[in-house]
Amino acid sequence: MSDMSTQLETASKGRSGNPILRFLGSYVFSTDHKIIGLQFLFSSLIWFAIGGMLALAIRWQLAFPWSDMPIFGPTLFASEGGQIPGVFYNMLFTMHATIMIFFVIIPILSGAFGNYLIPLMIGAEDMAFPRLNMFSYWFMWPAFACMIGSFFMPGFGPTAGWTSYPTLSLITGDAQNLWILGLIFVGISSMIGSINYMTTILQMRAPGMRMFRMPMTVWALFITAILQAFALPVLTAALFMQLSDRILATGFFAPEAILVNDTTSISGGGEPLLWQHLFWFYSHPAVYIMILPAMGMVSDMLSCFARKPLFGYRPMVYSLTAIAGLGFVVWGHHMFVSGMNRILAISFMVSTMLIALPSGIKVFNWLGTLWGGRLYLTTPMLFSIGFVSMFIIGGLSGIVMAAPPVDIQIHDTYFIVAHFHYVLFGASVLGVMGAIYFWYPKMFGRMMNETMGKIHFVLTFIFLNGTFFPMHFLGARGFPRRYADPYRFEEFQDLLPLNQFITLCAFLMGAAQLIFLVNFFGSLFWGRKAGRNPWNANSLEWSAPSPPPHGNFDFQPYVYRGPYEYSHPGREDDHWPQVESAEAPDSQEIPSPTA
Amino acid sequence: MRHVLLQTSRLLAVILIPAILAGCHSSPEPQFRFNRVALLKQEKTDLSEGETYPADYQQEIGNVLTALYGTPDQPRFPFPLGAEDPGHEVLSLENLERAAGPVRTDKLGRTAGLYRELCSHCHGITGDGFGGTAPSLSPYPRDFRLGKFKFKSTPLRRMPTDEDLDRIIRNGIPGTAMPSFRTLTDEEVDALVDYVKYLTIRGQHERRLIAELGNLDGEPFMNFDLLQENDPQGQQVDEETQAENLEEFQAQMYMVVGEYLGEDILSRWVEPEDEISSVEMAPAAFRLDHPAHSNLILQGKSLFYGKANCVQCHGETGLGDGQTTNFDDWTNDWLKTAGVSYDDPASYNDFLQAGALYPRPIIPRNLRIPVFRGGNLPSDVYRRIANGIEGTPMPSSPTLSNEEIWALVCYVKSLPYENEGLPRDELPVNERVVD
Amino acid sequence: MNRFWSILFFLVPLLGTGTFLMAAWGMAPFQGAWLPENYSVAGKTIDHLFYLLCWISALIFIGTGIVIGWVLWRYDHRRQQRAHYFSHNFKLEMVWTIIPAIILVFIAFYQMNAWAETKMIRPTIMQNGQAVTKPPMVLVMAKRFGWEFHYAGPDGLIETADDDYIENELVLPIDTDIVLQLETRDVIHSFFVPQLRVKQDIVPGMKQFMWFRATSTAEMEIACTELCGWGHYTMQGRLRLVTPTDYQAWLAERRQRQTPPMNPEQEETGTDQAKPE
Amino acid sequence: MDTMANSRTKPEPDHGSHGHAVPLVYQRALPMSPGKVAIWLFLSTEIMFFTALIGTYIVLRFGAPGGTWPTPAQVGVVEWLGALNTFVLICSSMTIVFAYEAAKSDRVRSARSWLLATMLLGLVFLGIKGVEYKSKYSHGIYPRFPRSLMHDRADLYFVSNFSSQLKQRIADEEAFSNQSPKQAVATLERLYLIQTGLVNWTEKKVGMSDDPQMKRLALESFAHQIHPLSKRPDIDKYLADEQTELMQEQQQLVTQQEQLESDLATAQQQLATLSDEIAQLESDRKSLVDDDGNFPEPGEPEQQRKAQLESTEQKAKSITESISSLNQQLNPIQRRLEAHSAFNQLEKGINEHFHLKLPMVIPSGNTWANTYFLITGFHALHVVIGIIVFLLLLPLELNRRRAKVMENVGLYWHFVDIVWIFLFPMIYLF
Repeated sequence: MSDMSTQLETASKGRSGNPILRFLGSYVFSTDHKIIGLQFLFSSLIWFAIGGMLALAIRWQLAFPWSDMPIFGPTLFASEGGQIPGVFYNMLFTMHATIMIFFVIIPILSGAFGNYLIPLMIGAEDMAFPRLNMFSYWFMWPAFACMIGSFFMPGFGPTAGWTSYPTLSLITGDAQNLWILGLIFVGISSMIGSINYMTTILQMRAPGMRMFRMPMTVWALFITAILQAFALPVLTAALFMQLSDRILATGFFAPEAILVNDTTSISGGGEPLLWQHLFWFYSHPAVYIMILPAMGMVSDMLSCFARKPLFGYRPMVYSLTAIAGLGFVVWGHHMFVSGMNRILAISFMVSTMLIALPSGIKVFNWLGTLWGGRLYLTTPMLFSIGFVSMFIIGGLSGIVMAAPPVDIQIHDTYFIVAHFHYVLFGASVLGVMGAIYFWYPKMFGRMMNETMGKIHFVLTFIFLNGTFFPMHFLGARGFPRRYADPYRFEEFQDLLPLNQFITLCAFLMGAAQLIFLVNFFGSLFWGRKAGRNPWNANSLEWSAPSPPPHGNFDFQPYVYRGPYEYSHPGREDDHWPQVESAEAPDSQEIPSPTA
Repeated sequence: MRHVLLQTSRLLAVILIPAILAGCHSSPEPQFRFNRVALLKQEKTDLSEGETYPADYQQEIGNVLTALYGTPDQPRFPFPLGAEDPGHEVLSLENLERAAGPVRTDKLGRTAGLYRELCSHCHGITGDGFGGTAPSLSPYPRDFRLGKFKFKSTPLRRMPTDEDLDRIIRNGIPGTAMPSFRTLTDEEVDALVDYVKYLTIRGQHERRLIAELGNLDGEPFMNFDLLQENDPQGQQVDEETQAENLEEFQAQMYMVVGEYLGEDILSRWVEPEDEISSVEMAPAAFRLDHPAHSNLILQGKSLFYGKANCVQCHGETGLGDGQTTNFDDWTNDWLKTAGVSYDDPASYNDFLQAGALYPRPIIPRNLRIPVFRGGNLPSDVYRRIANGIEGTPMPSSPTLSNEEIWALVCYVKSLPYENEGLPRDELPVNERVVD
Repeated sequence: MNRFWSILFFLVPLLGTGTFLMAAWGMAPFQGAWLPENYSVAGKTIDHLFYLLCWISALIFIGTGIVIGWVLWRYDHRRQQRAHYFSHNFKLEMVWTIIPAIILVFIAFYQMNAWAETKMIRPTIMQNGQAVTKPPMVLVMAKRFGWEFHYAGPDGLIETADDDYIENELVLPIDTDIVLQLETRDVIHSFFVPQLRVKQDIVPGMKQFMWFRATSTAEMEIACTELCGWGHYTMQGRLRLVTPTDYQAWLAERRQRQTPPMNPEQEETGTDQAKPE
Repeated sequence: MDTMANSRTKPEPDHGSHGHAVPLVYQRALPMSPGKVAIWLFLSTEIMFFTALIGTYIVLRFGAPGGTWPTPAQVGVVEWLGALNTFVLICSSMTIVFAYEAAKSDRVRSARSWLLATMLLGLVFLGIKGVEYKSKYSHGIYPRFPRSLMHDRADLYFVSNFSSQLKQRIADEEAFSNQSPKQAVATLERLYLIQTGLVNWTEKKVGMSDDPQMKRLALESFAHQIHPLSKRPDIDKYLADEQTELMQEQQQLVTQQEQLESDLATAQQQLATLSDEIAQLESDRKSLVDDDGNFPEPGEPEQQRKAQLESTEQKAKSITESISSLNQQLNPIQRRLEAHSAFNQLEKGINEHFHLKLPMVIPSGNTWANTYFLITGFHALHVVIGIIVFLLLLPLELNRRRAKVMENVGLYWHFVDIVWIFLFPMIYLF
């Protein structure tokens, strides 16, 4: 921590005497990939808290419908006895999803860890375009402003769901415009970022760092960047069209005339289903954008703490690629009952079944990595194993839903909610948590508290299952999602106690995150000092100082081997850093600096 | 870095701690909203420009109403004549309690707090049509306080029957945001009907009190101080004065409850069933299979364009585009009476501030869509034509004969399915059949 | 401590499968939290598929769970002196690629018939010795926030002047191929009856058809499962499945009501369309 | 091969001094500068962006109802202008290559002039685009809130919207005519004629008629008169038939009217004579005043005449009534006939002939306009961005060192060109 600030202060010394300008230069408008990564990390964690609060509000309403809601009730609806209106509930889940997806998971994975880790792991001093990198963070701020602003628009915010299906999204309040603008800004930010990542990974690897010597994290981030770069423009185009439908009444997504309460709102000649296709063409790959980097980081952590090479490194890379490739042709499985051509549904079903295959291979390879290892169950390791375990559940329920006839019953019910929360929270967020525990010493030069970390893990793990597992049963029963008050339906009334149990677990899970908060900020000051390589890991970043100075490396890194040479039989040490030379580096691979 | 973090955490603490503290106490008990629009309108009629009634007048009306009607959580009803009061036929306290109050989630069969659960989102806790969702709805939710109901079986300016309210709750109003609550039990619907009537009567009474403000001369409607045993100086009042005070109080109460409420408002709510307008016998040609059926439609058509002059509002096309500048009575109530013009939003800004909804013209029904707000049975349509629709420009039609009305019913019901002149397969643009 | 983690992770498949079985058998506290009772012919196939997938999933789930638990138990750093150094095993990888592939292909093909029957092959009737698709019986008009069910009048066709519509109440005969035509007035809605295992989104500008065959009389609720606005949760309809004779009687009664009073005795005060049966 | 070392040595202004002593060396996957890699990647994301837009166009075009899609002529698209634009862009692609080559060989001035030429060609492209947009705008073909001028079908909703917009226009025009009456009168007259002779007539016709074929022809002929899309013999025939029929009817009515008027004249004459006679009789009677000042009772003839007078008055009144009702019948017919003679012969339709900008019918016209403006608009935006980049480059020394930037900009410009080469046939030719 203090190491870092001194480093950075020396780095910026002499440029400007004004301390405010110096501060702005080094922390706010910094072009250093590490500072940008941390900026992404902190803003995502703040949004995580906001998104979590929204989730708890949703759970409150489902457990105690229309009762006095804490915080929101007395501050916003005191005259209604603290009872929220139905439209507010729609805002809650819309914003929960939007925030969690576009402001938490995607930025924390590719923004925070992508920025922080890519140059360090491939032995570069910074990103290929540091200033572009800064812009990619600062393009998030208009998006933040739009999202925050949308809360204050009439109707409390956008209420059309994160999928924003027309024609509903064309007739909801003006907050929707801000929502769309916000996502367009996120899109620009992600596009700039992903081009930067791809260029950096392709062109700025340390000598000897062949593509197949890159850690899985870098591979995953690379493929994520490809996914983003190719899928996001489609969403951006669709968002522009929706915006023009709303503002100019063009009607790309509206059929001839929509009558809402007898008032003609929009004219068109368009296709509501077209939006769904364009949206899911991005948003299904987005699902992989939200999980692949976590997969990569988990692979690294598992291998490191099992003190054992990653099982099947190349198949892991190929399966990542396969997931990404197939990810572009499975979007239709979100639309089995949408009225889409029903023969097309079959092809989407087949491709969805296919995508289960590489996911399965990854799971088996992780198990293979653990098998025969020497396991150190540190907090990051526990989170990683938790990731694998939760990903199995999420993946299996995914297969159930990929069958169109079964999907008829469980589409848009809590089964879906359970499924994607297992993948996004159970897997991605656990992976992110593990990664924070793992790379924290590198980021701040201090270790996080292990005991608190383990308590945090076990509580999160238990309550996460308590929260999301029962949702499978609700879904099988047909309990619809996005209902402010499902108990108006006689057939769902007996599910209230189960929902109250889920809500209890959700609140406890939320409370468990406070431990993480204390641990995170406390360790900044009181954490044990970490050396360069506290985990005895192999990859390049652990050879740099903790925290790394501006420019990352105090030596020219040459890479001699892959990142997973743990417990090599020919070596006493159980790790073998990529930079540690045993013989002279392969001269072919290292271009001369002067050529 | 440390400095930044400390700053940030302080900032977070400043933001979060009040929020958490605010979240820890629960919301205060909700209160009925005062009808400030009516007061403002009264001020504009009674007083000269810029003058207002003193604030304690509003307080006074609030006190009287709370004393008589209780609060949203604990409703009361002032039966002026005690047990024999005809008001008992209008509504029962038992039903009010079932519908009022916060939603009870402890029990599964939530039979209490129905109004708050189902209705107040749109109609508001006060029944003033100003719930949270109201501004985004078109048409606006009904403001009960005027005591006007559109779709009923009684003629204009009569109160609806319980049956009518019951039907609206169960069927909803097609073409509006009013949903159908078909799955409620009979008791629940009864409770809601009574609660709607309670809110209506309370609102009518409130409007009446506001209208009487000009006659007050600073005297309270009901001086509750008269009931005190001590005078304002804290001295015991002698018995004689107490008796006088009591008498005076009773006189005040007689005026407010007996006259304003009992005679002027409540009496109209008793037995509205007696007023139900009859639906006369239909001609035999009304049957679809009758050979003269198409003639009846033709007759309806010529009436539509001719004698009945439906085209004036519903338009030559029947699309409801004849006139688009009228307002309904709920808007006219303040828009017209206070002499404000619609074209100039600045002129009624004070009304909007007081809680009036932005005025929207009332659009005549598009008759080419098979949506009938007051019900689609022939007898429903018959009543709409014969009785008109309360609170809207739709007039009653005393000049039309029974057969003519039936002919119109016949024509209006056939209009949505009338071929507009294009072959059927070409009709709905962009409509693709999936099978 | 490793034992603790080992047991914790082993509990995941154990409790997971356990609760699934409890829910399937309707044991407390999960009574009722499972597939609702099925009332349609196609529903049987769907349920069968669901159970099959659940069983396959459970097997994989337990298998992987056991492996995780065992690994944590056995390969603790205090028991294991040094990790085994191996980075791949071609045969093993082929096995765990090919076997899941076979299972997935099996699943893919196994369900195609069910999909075709529920969503692609519309019931037919014989007309002039030719099989033609059955015309829809009821036009379901979805709107914010409710359902209109337009029944064909005496002419037997929907979308004609003699149509009769009811808000939020659908009555259908059992043991008959029922075809519904779905349309919406404003935004996307979705017609969902859990007990019949039917769901179909209704998109503006499109006509959708849905068909099923109910097996026994019952009363159930219709839900909308595509977000349609602030009152999404209020789109509650009632579906009554009755015997064909009752259905005919009910239809006749509806038609009776559509006919206005033709003589003074028949006249009724107010519309009693609203009265519950 | 010039390596990263090259770009290393150039200090980044934001970097400041580095924490390490040696500049790092890298190995590259591709033999080009990171900038070029990035521009290629950026262009591939752009391809996805335009794929989405073009995909939308394809879906909406081939999903249009009944295969309707406006021909270029119907929406005023001029093929040769598009072809010219294509030529301009291809030329500009060439000039940017010349500029790059010049910069690479350090011919700074030549590079600058080629770049300037490219920029000018870009501006020419935008200019032509602007001319095209303007012609669309002046024809009323553009997305507009809340409803476009274009309707997809000639139906009652079209008539209704037309009517309300016409009313608005008349109100505006009336307000305007108070200021400068002379100019407005002719327009106003025309608008009144459209209102009575076309809109009200069609509304009534469609509302009252029972023959679906008739209704359809009435609606279509109305739309045709406003904005004809192609030659329609059936409509011409319908209009001609209607005209002859109406003329006959008018003739009949006029004869009837004349008859009635002559009747009225007779009646009035009768009335005059009768009242004269009555007056005569009365004065006669009054001359017979007796001593008490009483007149005698009116005699039989006088009473008879008075009754006659009354009945004749009744008759005259009824005749007047029927005349006025006849007038009411006659009036719309006359207006309709006036409209016929005023508007039937217009080749381009009322809208264009009088520059009225009233609603018109172009099947799938809305969707066409939406996609057209969306796609060409985004393409034009890319051209604008390119021109801005050229503007930024122009003041710089375009030497060998800047050739790399020139190359990247050139790649971008080629991409913009290629997109247009896809768009041109898509929009102008097919």
